Amino acid sequence: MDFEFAPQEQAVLKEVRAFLKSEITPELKAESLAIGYCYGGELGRKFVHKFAANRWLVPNWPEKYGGMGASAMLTFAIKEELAYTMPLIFVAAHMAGPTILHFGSEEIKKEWLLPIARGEVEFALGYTEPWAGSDLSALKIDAVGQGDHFLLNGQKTFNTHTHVADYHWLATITDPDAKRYQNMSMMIVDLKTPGITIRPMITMAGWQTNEVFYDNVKVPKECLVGDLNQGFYYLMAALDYERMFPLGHYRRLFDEIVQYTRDTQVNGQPLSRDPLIRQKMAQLSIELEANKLIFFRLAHIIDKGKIPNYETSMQKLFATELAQKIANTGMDVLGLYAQLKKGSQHAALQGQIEHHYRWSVVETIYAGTSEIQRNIMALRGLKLPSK
Amino acid sequence: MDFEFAPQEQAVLKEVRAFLKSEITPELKAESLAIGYCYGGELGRKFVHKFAANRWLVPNWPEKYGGMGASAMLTFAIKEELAYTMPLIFVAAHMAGPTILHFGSEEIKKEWLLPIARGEVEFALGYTEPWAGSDLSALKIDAVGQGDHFLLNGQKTFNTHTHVADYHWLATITDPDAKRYQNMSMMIVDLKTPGITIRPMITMAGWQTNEVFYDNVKVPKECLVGDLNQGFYYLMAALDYERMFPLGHYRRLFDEIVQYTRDTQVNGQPLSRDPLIRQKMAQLSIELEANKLIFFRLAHIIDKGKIPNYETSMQKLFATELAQKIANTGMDVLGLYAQLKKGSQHAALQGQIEHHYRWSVVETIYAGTSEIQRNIMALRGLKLPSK
Amino acid sequence: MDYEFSKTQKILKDEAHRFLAKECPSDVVREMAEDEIGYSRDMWQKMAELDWMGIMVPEQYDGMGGSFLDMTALLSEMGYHCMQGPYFATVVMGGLCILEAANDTQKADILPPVCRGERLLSVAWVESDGTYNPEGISMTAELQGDEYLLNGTKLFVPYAHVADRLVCATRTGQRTDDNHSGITLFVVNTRQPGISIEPLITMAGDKQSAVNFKNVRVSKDNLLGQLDQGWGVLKKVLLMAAVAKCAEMIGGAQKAMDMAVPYAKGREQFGRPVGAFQAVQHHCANMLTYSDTLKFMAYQAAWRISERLPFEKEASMCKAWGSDAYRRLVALAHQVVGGMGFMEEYDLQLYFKHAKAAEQVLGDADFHRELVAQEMQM
Amino acid sequence: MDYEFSKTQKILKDEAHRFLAKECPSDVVREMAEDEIGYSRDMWQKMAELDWMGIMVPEQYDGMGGSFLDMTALLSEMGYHCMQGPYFATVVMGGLCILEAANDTQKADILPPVCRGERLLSVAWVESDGTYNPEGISMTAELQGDEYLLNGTKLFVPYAHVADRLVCATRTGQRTDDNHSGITLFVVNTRQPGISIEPLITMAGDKQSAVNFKNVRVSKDNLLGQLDQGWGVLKKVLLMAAVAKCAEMIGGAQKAMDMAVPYAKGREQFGRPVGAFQAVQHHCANMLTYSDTLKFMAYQAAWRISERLPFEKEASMCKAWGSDAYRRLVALAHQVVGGMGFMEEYDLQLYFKHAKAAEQVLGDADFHRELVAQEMQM
Repeated sequence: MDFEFAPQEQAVLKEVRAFLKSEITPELKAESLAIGYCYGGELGRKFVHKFAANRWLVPNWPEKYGGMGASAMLTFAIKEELAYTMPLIFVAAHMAGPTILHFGSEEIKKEWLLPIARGEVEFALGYTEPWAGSDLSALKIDAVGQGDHFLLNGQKTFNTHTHVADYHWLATITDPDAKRYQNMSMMIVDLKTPGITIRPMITMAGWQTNEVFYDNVKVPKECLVGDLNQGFYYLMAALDYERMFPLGHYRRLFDEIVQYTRDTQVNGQPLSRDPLIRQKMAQLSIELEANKLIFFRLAHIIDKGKIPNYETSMQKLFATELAQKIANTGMDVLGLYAQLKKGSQHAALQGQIEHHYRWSVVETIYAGTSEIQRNIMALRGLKLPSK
Repeated sequence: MDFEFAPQEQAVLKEVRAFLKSEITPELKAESLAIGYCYGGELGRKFVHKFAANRWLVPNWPEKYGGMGASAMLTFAIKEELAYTMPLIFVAAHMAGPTILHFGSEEIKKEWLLPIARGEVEFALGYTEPWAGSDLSALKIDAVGQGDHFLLNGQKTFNTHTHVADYHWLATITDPDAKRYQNMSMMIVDLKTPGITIRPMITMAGWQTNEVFYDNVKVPKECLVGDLNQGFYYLMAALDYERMFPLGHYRRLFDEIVQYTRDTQVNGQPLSRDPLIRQKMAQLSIELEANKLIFFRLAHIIDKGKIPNYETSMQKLFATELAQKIANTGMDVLGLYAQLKKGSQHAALQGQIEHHYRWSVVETIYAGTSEIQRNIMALRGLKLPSK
Repeated sequence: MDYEFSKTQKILKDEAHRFLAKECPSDVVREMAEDEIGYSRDMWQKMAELDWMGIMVPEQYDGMGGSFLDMTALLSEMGYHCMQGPYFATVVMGGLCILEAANDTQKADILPPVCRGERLLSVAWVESDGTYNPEGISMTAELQGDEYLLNGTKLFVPYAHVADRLVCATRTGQRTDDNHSGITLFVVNTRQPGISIEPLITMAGDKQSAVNFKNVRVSKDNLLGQLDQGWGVLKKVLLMAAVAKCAEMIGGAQKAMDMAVPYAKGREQFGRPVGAFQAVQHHCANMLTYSDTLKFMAYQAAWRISERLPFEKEASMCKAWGSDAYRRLVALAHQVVGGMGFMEEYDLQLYFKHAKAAEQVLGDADFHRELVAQEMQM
Repeated sequence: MDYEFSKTQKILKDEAHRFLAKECPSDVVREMAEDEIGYSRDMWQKMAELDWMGIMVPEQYDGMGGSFLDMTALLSEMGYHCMQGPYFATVVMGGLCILEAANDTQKADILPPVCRGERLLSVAWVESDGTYNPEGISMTAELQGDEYLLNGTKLFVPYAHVADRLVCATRTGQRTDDNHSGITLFVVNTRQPGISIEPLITMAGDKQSAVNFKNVRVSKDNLLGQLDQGWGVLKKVLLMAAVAKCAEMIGGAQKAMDMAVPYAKGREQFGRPVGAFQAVQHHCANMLTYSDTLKFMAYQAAWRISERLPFEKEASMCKAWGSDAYRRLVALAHQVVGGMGFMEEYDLQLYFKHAKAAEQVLGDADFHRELVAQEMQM
């Protein structure tokens, strides 16, 4: 056993930390916050091009695809480090990319992986439809093969990155008569293709997600990923990558709350001396530690050449429930000050807590609800019967 | 609204309290504890005969059946009072009796209700079988009609009162070919009938429950309760009465724990001054109050002439989960002392806490697990679909 | 015991339900959250015509002479419709201070215009430590001749920006060990020179302000209750207002269920309604438990207040329980509704915010559990 | 990072599994809980022959020279089989005290017979306040010539009734503000005059005693470590032993799952396995989370101890987490297994009791959370 990063991993992490410290500006942070930490903003792209030039976006990819052939462990550690400093969510590099690497043809790999690794293109997830949320096998969007292209008609919803990304990582129905799981194909669609309409939906965190309408959209057949009608499995693989949840951002929030308790005097004593607050903060730090261990376990499994099974669901579940606890406990600790929004007089911690509190609602819902994760753990992990 | 007992109810409760204070002896308590608070011990019977002579066992039954035509509210209050002072569980008076009153023929009422109201006979529940726990519709015990009697063959398990009770309140299969819910009959069987074998099973609380074997047991047809093959509905009704859970016993335990925190000094200060302990004790007292309100709501509904629906399941669920919390928090508060059993040197609160802690495991299982109660609340109370 | 509202209370509640369904649909709630003033004058006047302003005010002061319990029937409907605005500050917090502590002259001066909807009240209580404890009150009131000179800053004062009169908690005397003595209440006209009001921006969109007092001169006649004995009034009002807040929560909790449960019945996934999945069923069952227990805890405390029975323990119990129960219930509703519930346009988020605001105001669960422990003589 | 045991550790663990499956089936566990002595001399000797007594002892003292992490592999198997007996008191608690604080002479005197299985140790620490805090240590050791005179009563001393030597925590010096100074450790022969041992009766059937010291004379040579500096040793041993206890919990948690999950697959109700019900599935999923997190928290702390890295925070974290996680996991297992699990004859109850005993010993979750807060500089 060994619960520290290897020396060479530590060396890279040190460089990463120094880079983040020098390169992340308040303007970049503000842009990133404004678009809900999606990768795709102007300053974000500039920053990431530089960041990715060090091969830090996908360190564990082979060198020929833009990685450095490093461990998944280092990759996870860099993700966590970035999330701690300034979260940025990468669909292309961290969800679709590994799936392409695993299932894509050599052509498609050559076409996409290098630009992704350099941070030049960003994708947006295109799974959910109004009638298919938890049950992604119920998609309806139609992709009819016609000569050298598919003709797409249908509607997606909750497609968060689409207004800042370049391409749609799109799950489509290519064989409506086939049975479930055998009818779906995955495509990479240029979001500027005629016939695509993006309509904003605003979340309770104040951020934009989108409905996306496909109206007779022609998509070249080269955009197909992997095999026709095998898309459900690719989607599931990409979902698993999406679920590997770096909690760095909430960890930083937690550290700020702890600092707040040290700095804030109530009745002549810092809040940090209050036994109830001590218990709450200690408990969160313990759960953060537990999460750290099951997060890096995923990297350990991948580095052993295996595919995580139930472990991904466990970590997503644990991390997202913890994220909600951190935000809620932050509200408790800041008390009446917690409700004050950014920009208000007397707001504490720049109003971050109430924003995270609103934001955290979605954590246990997106990428498979907590209920779905528990199902997966029971069925895949413990082989409990489905009927 | 009104959240106090009516003056006439308070007057009776005052009498009850005085009676319990003067009549309950340490020997009686010891006997009751030794048989797991089942009614049926020698001293218990003596005590209950006297208690029941005041019509306090079933105050809300009509006078002609041994009650005083009082409110369900008073009945519940007396149950709670008794549970607080010395718990005694009555199958005949509080589970089977109300079912007989509701569904029984005039003959069977006349035969059974008066002796029950006087505490002269006690029943034992006879539902569970090895293959039918949560799913009581899966019973197998065979009752074949033959002339003036039924011939019974089969096996029961977890039939707790049988070794101290007089009669078996027995669910049997009288029409094995009928569909579920239409195949069951309820009978009252003398436990001394030849062919019945009672085999003890010991629980982790150290108490006895039993397996009961029926081997060609002849049961007179007069022992049938209500209509043939309608027993499942009677059983469900009796289960609902069983679920109306007076928490008095755990409430007393809680009061003793609170007193312990006041009396016990650690590092020069009573435990009751510890902020963590204050929070825990306050929280339990709040939940006890919530439970009180949903317990007496059941009486309120009955007094309005209605039948409680999901409300019974809610209270059983809430009370039993609270019982476990009280026992577990007691273990926390007493710390290393809590593990010491009755009779050990240095045991605190006579070793009650560890015993209750072991005992409390069964609370969320018997009479329908917590999962079953939540199902009932969702399906009956909120009309959620079953499929 | 009787768990039901009286016929009159039921009528009052039904009327309120109809009125608010019409006057305060969720788009109005959203609008008011963004609005600087934060309430509609027009609707306020209608509420006054329905006698809601004077619901608890004795008839001699032009009120309806109803009970505290009557008021909870109204409040639960306001919670159901997520109504924001100065009602709680004026009628509950301010009104209770006046009813509890004012002399007849003061009552005759203040209450009739309140009942007519012409005057708004609020209470300036909390200061920079953000707590409802007496030790947090530092604002000074210094006697100079026939007047008191008020100096200090109050925070989180609800609807101070529209209030005509503020009940201010000040320190006039020496602090005792428990800080309970030396606190005095004043009624202050918000148009008095030296008062400045800075609006705060809150998550739930309810309006709160910081109120600065610089050498604000207040006549002795505006002293509310006994000199140095204000804490007793505040503590009582805190507990009563906490119960009133729980009454709001009852309605909000009910509404969250009224969104989530039908959603679970109608939304199909994996070929069946999501409400047929046991995990969802159990979430809903737990919501039902939270809802019912919250309801009875609050009604019991409100009934005790109405009956002039001791209510301190029951009040803190219900605020502690309600603060947790309402938040947890809404969290379960979110889990049942899924992605849709995360949308700004879906009403559940209004209740998510209301639940947290209601939890934090007037003492959170930890605060009230500590009070319960005190009531338990621990 | 590497989450796996080394090959040698895996072999050790597998061997331990096989040995204990044979030597310590659940009927033996039940028998030992009732037995006055509480362990089998014969099995003890076999364990000694397997070098388990000296697993962490350097080879120069006839030990195996293994690491703390190696020992956790053994302990998790002992937890899996719910093994009670003086192993934990002798090898973990007593052994760690000696390894941490004894001088060479003392080690050479004490450790070899321990390794041979001929000598049992224990630690007499807790007194009447029932805590592991330094302020609880009141037993006095007064210097008289070349000897110390020990007076006081120790409680909850594990397996004192069979121990040959006790490490005793005494007060020799003035209390400082934090009570950390003035505590001195001694190794005391239990056959010394003035010592009387009263057995206690525990829920889990593990053996503990009250040990009374009346003018017990102990030579200066038996002083362990530095005069007045014993707390540092105790605190370190407390944390290491807490991690060792978590290693036991890992095994117990695994066994509880190994009972509940197959039960859920095999037991049919309502026409299907109960494991097909989502509520049961989610209970099992939650058990899996508790089990995995407990495991890694404990292994990380154990690894840090083995590597001589700072481990204080990780140790308290894992004991706080494990104390809650193991209890909750067993409670879920009970809920899955239902009535059968409530039976004395079904093994799950052994783990229910073990979980609570393991939770309470060496500091419960509240205790260790407070230590974590201290480590966080709060």
